[in-house]
Amino acid sequence: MIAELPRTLEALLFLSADPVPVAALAQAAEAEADEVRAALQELVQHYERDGHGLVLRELAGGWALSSHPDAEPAARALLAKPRTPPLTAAQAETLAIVAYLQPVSRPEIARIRGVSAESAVGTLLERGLIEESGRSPFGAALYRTSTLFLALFGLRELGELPDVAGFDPSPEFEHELRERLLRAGEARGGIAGSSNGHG
Amino acid sequence: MIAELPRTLEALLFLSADPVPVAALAQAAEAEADEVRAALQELVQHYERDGHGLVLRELAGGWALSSHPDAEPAARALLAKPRTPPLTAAQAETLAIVAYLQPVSRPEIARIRGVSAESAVGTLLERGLIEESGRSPFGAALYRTSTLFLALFGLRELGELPDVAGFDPSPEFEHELRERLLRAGEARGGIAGSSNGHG
Amino acid sequence: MTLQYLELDLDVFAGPFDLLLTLVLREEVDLLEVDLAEVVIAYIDHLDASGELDLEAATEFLVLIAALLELKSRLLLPGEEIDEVELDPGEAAEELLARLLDAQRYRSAAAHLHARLGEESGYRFRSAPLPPQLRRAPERDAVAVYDPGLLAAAIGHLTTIPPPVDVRHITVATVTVAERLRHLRRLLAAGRFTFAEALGRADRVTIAVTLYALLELHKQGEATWVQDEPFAEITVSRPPEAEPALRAPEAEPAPAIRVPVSAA
Repeated sequence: MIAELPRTLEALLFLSADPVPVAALAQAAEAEADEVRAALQELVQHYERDGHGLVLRELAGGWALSSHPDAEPAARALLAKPRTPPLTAAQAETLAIVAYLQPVSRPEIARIRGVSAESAVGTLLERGLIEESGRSPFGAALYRTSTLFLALFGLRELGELPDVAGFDPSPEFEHELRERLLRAGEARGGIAGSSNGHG
Repeated sequence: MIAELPRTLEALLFLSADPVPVAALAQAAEAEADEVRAALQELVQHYERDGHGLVLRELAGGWALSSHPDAEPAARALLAKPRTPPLTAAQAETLAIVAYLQPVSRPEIARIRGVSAESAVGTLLERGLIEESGRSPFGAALYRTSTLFLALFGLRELGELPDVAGFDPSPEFEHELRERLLRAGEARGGIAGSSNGHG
Repeated sequence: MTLQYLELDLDVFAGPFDLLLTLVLREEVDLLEVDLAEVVIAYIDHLDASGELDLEAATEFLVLIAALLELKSRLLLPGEEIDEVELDPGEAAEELLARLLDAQRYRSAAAHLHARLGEESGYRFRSAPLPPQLRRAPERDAVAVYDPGLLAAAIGHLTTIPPPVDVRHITVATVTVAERLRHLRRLLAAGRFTFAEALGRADRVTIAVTLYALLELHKQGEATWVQDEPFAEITVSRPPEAEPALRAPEAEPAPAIRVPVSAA
């Protein structure tokens, strides 16, 4: 029989989409942090002993309930929809920038595109087409394409990326491409700025 | 110790935002519907016996996990909002009319309530408790209750709503209302008579 | 004869026509049950029998029977019109009572739903996005669904430095009346000219500003013009007296026009 505190914590973690810090749990359940920690351990043990389909874990931001990895095939069958809808223009541009210039940071993507890349980067990360790859000297996250990206584009390696349309490949291909993209991006950004000025 | 099928089902229901029909669970878990039903019963009993903070119920044509009501004060403290804001009187009346007479049009709702139903219908649509369900022969939108309605009101199906005849006004109420109307009618008749006399 | 002598023998009424009218208006005879065609036939028979046509009586009959027809058709029409039919107090009360009872029934049902929602409020459902691994296509069985050419095209598009934006259409504010005045005075100095010559291939706003400038010249007495017919060519010349004057011309003063386009 589960005691009242772990039972309450189970309900709270069930309802929380993100990990919950012990302090927040303690406050909500009107208990001491130590009591909460002990109760969470009790729950962890209960789940393991009884062989539940849920797992209770301590993550970076606190404690979180998740489904057991064993259930993933069934979960995929029930819930996973094909996550390969056609790419929007913004997503295609962002993905192309990452693919040809990787690793590349978000501010650089924004400079090249002339508009913010927040939403497109988020979607591409979520779909697993791009992934983080360290930090730039200025601390910005750098992105590269994933192996899933190669699979979904039918590429064996990045070297198979097609030549840039309307661009003459040269020995300093990448450097030149980056320069060219930034110049074009700034030109576009400039237009946006001047038309804003008139508007 | 929980068997494999109920453990898988537990994980599936944890991940699902909406009630999941037995057939969908069976397909995802590669099991027979009867096996799924038995496994769900096993889980229900396990939760009760061990005093979990979760409740497994059959709702809105499927099965759904929810937090135990005992944890509601803590949940409210953590999440800082009630699960569903209460309904206003106008919204509750409109919802009752839709629930019992569905599909029903806005003018019909207004006729029964004696006042316009614009705002209440709009709010109920926004909250997802009712939804459009085709058009009347005169082109008016028809409304019915949604799956969310069933889930939030703890109903497996519409048939679980109490018989509407149970809400018939008492004979005393009817008698009193009739008396009131007649008195009002006589008063009006008197006024009409005197104004005719002047005309 | 007058209509009061028109005797009727109908299914629902037997007696003189004017009595029928009275009874219908008092709602003691249901108009819906009166066959108005029979009334008309009776009237025609009556005319035949009397052998004379009293115009005044005939007119009165037509007016009355038309009113009855209209009244009856309104009673027969469904829908909104029915609301205008006056129910007798008893019927009205019954109708109202039925509606109030119906409303009361759903008010009680609403109270039940309200209570039920309250009881259920402790059962909260989880609402969280799917874990990331379930939001992606599984790598194991990922197949090529995208065309790499898409990336090449996107990057190609991004490398294109856009042409400088044509902003001529928004620089019209730089055409000033002062400038156009100078232009026109230069032309005047060389003699007469046509308005079309003064414009050349100017855009619409320049045309408008030039016209303002021309009117201004007329106002100052520096120019006059001739146009033979509407839309014909306008020939501009110095006025006959051609004094380089600041005086206002006596004849036909041109309307004073405030030029919004940076004349200052």
